[in-house]
Amino acid sequence: MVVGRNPVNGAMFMILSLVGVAGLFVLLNAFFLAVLQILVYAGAVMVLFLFIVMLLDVDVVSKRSPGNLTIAAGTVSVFLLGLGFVALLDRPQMLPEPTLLAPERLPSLETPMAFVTGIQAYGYSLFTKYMLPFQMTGLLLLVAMIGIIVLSKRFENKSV
Amino acid sequence: MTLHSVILVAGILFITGFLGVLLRRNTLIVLMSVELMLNAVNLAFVGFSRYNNTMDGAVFVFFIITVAAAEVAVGLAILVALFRRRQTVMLDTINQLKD
Amino acid sequence: MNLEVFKVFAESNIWSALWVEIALVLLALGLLVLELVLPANAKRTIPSVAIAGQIILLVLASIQLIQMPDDCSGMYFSQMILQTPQSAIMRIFFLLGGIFVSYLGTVYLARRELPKMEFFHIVLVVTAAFMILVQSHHFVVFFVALETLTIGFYVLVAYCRTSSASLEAGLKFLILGGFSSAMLLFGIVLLYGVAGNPLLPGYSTDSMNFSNLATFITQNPTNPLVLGGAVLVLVGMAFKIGVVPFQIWVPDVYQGAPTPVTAFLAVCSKAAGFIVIINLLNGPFLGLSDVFIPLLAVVAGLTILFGNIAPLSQRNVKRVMGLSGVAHAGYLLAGVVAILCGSAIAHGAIIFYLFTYLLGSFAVFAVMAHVSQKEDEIQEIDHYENFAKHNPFLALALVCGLGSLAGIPPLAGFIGKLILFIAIFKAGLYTLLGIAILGVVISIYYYFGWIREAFFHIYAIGERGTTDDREQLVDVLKPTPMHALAIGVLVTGILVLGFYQGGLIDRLFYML
Amino acid sequence: MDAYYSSFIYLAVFVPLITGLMLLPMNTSAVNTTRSIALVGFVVPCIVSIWFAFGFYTSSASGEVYQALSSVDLGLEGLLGISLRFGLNGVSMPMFLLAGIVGLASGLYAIATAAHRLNLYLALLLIMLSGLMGTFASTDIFFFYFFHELALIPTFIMIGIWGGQGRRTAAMEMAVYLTLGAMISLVGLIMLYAQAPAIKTFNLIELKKYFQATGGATVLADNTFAMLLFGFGILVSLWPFHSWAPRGYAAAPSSAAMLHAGVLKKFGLYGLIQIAAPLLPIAGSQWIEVLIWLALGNIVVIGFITMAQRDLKLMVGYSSVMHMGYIFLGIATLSVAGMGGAILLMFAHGLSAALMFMLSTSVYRRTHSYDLNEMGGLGQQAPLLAGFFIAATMANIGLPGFANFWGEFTIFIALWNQYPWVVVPAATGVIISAVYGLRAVANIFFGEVSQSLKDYSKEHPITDIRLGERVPAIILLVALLAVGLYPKWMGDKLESALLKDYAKPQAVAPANVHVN
Amino acid sequence: MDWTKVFLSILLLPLVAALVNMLFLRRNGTTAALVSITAAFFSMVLAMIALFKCTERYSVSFPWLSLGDFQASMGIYYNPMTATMLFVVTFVGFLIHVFSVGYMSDDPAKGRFFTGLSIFMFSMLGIVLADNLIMMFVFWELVGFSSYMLIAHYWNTEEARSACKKAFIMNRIGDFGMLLGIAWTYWHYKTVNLQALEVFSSQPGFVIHGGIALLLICGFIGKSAQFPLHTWLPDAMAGPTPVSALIHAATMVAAGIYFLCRIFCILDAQTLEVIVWLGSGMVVYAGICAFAQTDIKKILAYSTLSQLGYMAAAVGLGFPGLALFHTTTHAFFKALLFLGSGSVIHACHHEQDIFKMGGLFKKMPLTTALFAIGTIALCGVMFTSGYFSKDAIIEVAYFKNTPVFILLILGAFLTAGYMGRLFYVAFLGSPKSQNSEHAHESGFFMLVSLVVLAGMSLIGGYTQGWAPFARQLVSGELDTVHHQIVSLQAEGLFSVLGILPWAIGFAIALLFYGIGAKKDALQNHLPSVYSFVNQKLWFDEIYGFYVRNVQQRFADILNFCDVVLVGGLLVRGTAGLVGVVGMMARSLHVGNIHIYVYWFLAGLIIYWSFAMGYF
Repeated sequence: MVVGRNPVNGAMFMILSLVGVAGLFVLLNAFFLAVLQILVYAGAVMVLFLFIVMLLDVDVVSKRSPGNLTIAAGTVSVFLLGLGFVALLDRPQMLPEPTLLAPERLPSLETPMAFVTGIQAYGYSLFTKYMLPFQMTGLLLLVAMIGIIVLSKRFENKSV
Repeated sequence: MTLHSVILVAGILFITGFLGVLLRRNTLIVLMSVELMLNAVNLAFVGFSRYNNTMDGAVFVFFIITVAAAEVAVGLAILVALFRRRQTVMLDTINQLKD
Repeated sequence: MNLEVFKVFAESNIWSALWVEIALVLLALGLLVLELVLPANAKRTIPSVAIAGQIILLVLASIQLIQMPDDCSGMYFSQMILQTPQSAIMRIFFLLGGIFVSYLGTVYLARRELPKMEFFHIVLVVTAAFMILVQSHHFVVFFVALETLTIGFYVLVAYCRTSSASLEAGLKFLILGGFSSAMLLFGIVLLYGVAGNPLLPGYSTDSMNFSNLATFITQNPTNPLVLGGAVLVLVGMAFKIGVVPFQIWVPDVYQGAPTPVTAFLAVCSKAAGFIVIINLLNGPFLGLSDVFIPLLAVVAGLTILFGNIAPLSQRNVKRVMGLSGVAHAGYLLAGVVAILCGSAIAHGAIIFYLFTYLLGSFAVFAVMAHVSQKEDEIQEIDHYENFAKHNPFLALALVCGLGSLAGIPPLAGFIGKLILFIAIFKAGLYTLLGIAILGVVISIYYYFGWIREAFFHIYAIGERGTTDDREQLVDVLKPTPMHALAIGVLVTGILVLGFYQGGLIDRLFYML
Repeated sequence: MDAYYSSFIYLAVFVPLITGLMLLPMNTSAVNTTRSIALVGFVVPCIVSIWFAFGFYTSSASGEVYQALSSVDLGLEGLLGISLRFGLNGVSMPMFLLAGIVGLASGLYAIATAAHRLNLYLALLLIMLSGLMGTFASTDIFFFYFFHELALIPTFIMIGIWGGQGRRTAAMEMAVYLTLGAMISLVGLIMLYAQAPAIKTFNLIELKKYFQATGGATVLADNTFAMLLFGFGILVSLWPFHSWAPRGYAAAPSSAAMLHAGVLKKFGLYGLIQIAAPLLPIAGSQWIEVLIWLALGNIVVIGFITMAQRDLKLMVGYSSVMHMGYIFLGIATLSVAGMGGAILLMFAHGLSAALMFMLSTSVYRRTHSYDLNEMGGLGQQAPLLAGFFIAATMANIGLPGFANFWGEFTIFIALWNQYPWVVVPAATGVIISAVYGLRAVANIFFGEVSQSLKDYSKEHPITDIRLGERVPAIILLVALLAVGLYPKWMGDKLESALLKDYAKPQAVAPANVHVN
Repeated sequence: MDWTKVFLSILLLPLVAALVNMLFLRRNGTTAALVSITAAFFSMVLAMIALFKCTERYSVSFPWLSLGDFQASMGIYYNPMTATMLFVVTFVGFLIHVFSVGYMSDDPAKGRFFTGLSIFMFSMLGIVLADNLIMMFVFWELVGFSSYMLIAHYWNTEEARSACKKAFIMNRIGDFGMLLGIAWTYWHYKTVNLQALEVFSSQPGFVIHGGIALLLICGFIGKSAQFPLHTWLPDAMAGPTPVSALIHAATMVAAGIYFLCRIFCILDAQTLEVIVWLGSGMVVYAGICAFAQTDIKKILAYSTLSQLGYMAAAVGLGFPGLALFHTTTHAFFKALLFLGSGSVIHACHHEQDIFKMGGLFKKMPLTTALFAIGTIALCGVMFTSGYFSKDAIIEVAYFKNTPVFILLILGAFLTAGYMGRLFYVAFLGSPKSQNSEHAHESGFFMLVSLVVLAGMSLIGGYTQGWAPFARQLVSGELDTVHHQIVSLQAEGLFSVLGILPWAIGFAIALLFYGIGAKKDALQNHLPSVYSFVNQKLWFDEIYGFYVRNVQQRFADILNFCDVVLVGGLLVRGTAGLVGVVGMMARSLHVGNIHIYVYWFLAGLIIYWSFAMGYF
């Protein structure tokens, strides 16, 4: 999606990678998140993207390929970022591999916040420990919604 | 599958997204690239959450997904409004404000 | 399964601790309701309701602050919220900011055919988010609060949807903001991962909590993941406060955004960013001070220089304000370095400076809001020609505001700079202080150039000069009595704080 | 009693400020009300300062004792040891008096002008005056600086609004340059504060005690003195940091120039005498050589430059820069005599510079020109103006009878004891100032009426000096003569105050030996 | 009698008069004149009382300023010198006041004039009474100022405009040296009190410092218009005639001599040598220059220079008393001559060229007679006052220094020559212009003072008649001279020399110029010599060249450097440089998000490298 020219193709590849990530979530026993990933990202967000791509008419999009300078800059950037990233992980003793325990389905009394696979656990934490951020998320969505209304709705010249 | 490999994949995804923002001229794809970066973070969170055996990372992913969706929605709204005025989504041409 | 364990979490959710924030949100929701139920001709009272509500809250919060014992601090919401005197003071700060932004909004919206109630709604929510942000003690709350206000700002910056400049600024802010959020998050995830790793010393199960993180980092200061995570978090915050080299977006966005939003960004967003940076650097990242002190010192110096040199040839006042805001961020960052170097008064100095910055900036932005034309983004210094002659009151506010920003006695900004510079000096950061002084001197040029434009065209007493009696270039909105009151409050605040700092200083320096 | 007295200092400092602020919203057309309010603001500090001076100089107390001490915490006492502290001793009293007198003179001169927006003009002048009174009455080094800035800012604005040719650039240059100087000296003051961590105060009296007890020889002391020296140096137009001064003064409206050149500029010198030198004597002595060279630059280089000026106001501006050199030399002796001479000269120069600036504006009003080569013969139409101008010139070039003489003479004598070779170039200034001063007098007033003046006076009949110009001139001249004729009344308290700060060297044989 | 009060009254009366005139009587010239004259009169009376009654040295001192080790005081030191000079100054001054009433009767600025006269009297009396060098310097400068004001009296003329400036600046140059000398004295001898210096210098082991002496005499050179600062004096004739009389005759230039006498105890041998040569050189130089002058006052001015040379020579030869003696007599006859010339000028409607006068003896016989008395006294004709004083000096030179002796004799000859020329041309013959045609005898006020002065010119030289206290000044030295001459057996020589120079001088002048000549004979017959003499050794030209081409150019260059280098390059250049950097910084904001993202990338890398310690 990064090198392709057509935004529709880009969006398709994007969906592909999102699904891939969802797969990884499954491998990591985070089933609920995998579902969420598919539903929200692939289902909602990417549809929105595609809708907008269509709405804005793909034809307008220029077919120019990136200039040499851009490619060079990109190469250098990749190199540098890769270098930095490798520096993060090049000393394994700094990030030892923990023993992977088989996850429970539901939280236990001793370790309420240990990793579990059950969906209920998300509910429990969201409504107890993460109550405040959860409520704020609602507020965030409200703001986003109002913002989108402000930006998109056709106002008549009468209010306030 | 080791923790390192998960983080490595997340890192690669992150850098890919980074590159997308750096190189692509189409605003839509740039926005997608940002989403990709957020996804990389999500992956890393889940990985750490799983290996560290704590739930918090997984719950955080929930918030990130929400935020990302809201951000995309607002971004697209702005983009559409801007497209109505300028008839373009190319970042190179969105440079009226400068100097 | 036993849900009792989660009761422990639920019991720490003491909502009354966040009464100001909740009240703000309720006020915001109330506005939505009012918009629905009020008849069309009564809707003009909505801004007044918003402002009045905030003023009431301000009074209540001030009473609470005054009655607050010196050593009060408490953790709520599973140790996600840390309330300290600082957060109480910052509540006042953000409420003030919210009030003045609302006031600027009424000025701004008076000339434009834009949705009105939504502006105040978003401002209120964002204000609440600011408050929570500076109280957050956990990366989850931190991130959600940050994103709430960021998304609010995306909307606000692009609020003037009839103007392509506003939309462009919104888009730029959104892309760069999302981009920096991603980096911030990547930093958070690295810290989360490494600090929760059970094989490392000092690990914890709730590794996104700042206290736990601090414990971990002091034990693993050289871990590259810790460093990488901290740097990425710092980068994310550096974008918010606009320090070199993440200052580059500032003028564009400030220029395109509606004037009240520019003020909001410049003052409250920056203040929140700095409080967060202090919270982080003075909390979880304390173990990395050896790394961050030189880094931040260099960054602060560069920021001061850039912020002061770049506006020299700038004619657009909104860009000038943006760039000068970068310079102020530099001074503040130098203060942050002073905190890390162990200066006892630096923390209070920064907050005091923020208050003076608030007063000065809003005074200037208030004048700008009155001057701003249909096309808000092209407000040039030339528009201020003959300004003092036609609008003496606004000109006075302009002088006070700019003078305070420039740090000229007897205005508030001077005292702010003084205390900050003493803190920097006492921390032993002599070079940084030298740069800061140089920056102040350079800044005189553009601040004074603006004043010159506003004042120096108008009179001459016949000593070699001729009377220059030109008309003003632009049509300036005359302040209504309420607007005049607000500007008067700002000017009085600037003057009084320049002479008398009693109450505020006591609160700031003996409670922190 | 002190509380009672000190309340009058507040009166002197804040009455101008309050009246100034009152004038701001005044209606432009209410000229008479404006003038009467402003008059109160100008007269009160002058009366207070004269009354104080009278009480001070007739009292038997030693000059080193601060009188009318008071202190008000404005919020920074606990944090930084900053309070609004006022008090006057033998060193500050002359400056306080100077501020009062020049303030009144410039105020009266301003009241009599027909400036546009007179209320704003007078308001700024009053704020400036308030700053001046505060600067010299402060015994807190922070407020000392604070009031200076309070006085400085209106100067820029006044130059910018009511100034003459090139006012915009001049105001800008002055603003940036002087801010640089002020900031450097602020850092110097902060450094002083930081060197006395045990007492943590900006109180000058406490700091003096502390530094004199500890010797003040820390690692920072050297740099601190340098900061103060160059910071103050810029503010006082020490060569080669002077370039703001002539251009600024040339563009400044007369009253602002009077107050700035006359009084405000003395801030830096006063700071060196009252703060830098007594607190950091050892560091001070290390910088003396530099100071002497630069001060000689002021006298000789600027002296010659003054000679080259063909514009009256530029000439007056440069000459005021030149005379700073003497004062710096007096300070460089670090002795009671040199410092005393410096204070006397500061007092005298304040009055005479103000007079020169005022009168050159009066000349301009009659000739509409500052070009010395175009003028001539004005004395025939305006003999009184000529008389005042000659008196001012004579005061400026140090004629005995005017206070300037005692300042310069004392400085030369004091300097000879330590640096005899310096006196030679320094004293050439006596000739140089005579050359340009008298040339100006000759070109403006003597000789035949010049062609351009003839042409101009055809349309604008030339009148002699009016009451509004005469009264301030007389006030200034009387003050100059009062010290010039009998300097002892001021000198005694000055001496005892300075003896406290500067250890007394071996006394020479008494000058008057009775043999009969 | 409380002498302090007396001396203070002498000093302050003119000051009070000046203040009253300046403040209240600017427009009322006649009253102002009355006030000034009254003050001068009472000063004179008191001075006379002091002269006869106060027969002891008297000193009193008041501290005036004390700052650490700088102590200045004001005081009075009264000794024979003071007594004599007090009398001379007040007496001649008073007469000049009286004369001025007549002379200035039609001047509109009479008030200003009399104010100036009174200030001048005050300053001069201050010098005379001063008991220390600082006080002397104070009044020294004041004298310079008042002469400036008086010379500038006709301030609408171009001559006055430059002359007053020149006088003041020349004096300042002298004062510059004097100032340094005083500072050096202060620290070297630890006192500037004259009496203390006298006491110290008489103590054994006291070494006079030559440098100090040399610096101090600079003041004398400036004030007494000696080489090389003499050029101001002839120019100063631009002032009204009474002023010239006051400055030249009685007081100002004599102040220099008086100063030398007061500090005689700290003048060392080399300095005295310098003074001798300065003085005797001036005697001849000024005498020659006088021949080329046609302006009656300028001739007298040069004559004054020449006479000052005599006095300086006397001091230099070690006889300050004689110098003061000559100063006294010179005051009388030179005042007479100047006032006489003033009377003439007044009569001739301000015509000053002697070649346009002529025949005045018919129109104004009394003035002519009085002028003649002045002339013979100046030339040292037997039994006039000038004879005694001048001859005594020449006698001293005879046994002390032969070359000086020759110069002084030559000077006496030249004096007679130019004075003869003046008298023959201006007073004898027939009128040569309208102005002299209509000349008339002067009024009462002018004549009365002329008469008194003429009397003093005739009898002033008889020291036997002087008050005993004042006579102490000269009697001792006169005796010494007399003894020396007797021991050298040169009385015969001097009875001849007392006549020869002036007789030859008058004769040659008569032969060369003739009676009532219309043209300058020297100019006609020996134009090259005349023009050489007229150039006065090019001093004015050299100074003019220096001022215009050296000093002013230097000043212009410095000004240029200041404006271009310091103000321009250094200050505005820095500002401009910062501005350019600012424009560059401004241009970084290209508006393209991609570029901004690169900034972020760079920032990330920089921060990261910093954190990893790569920097």
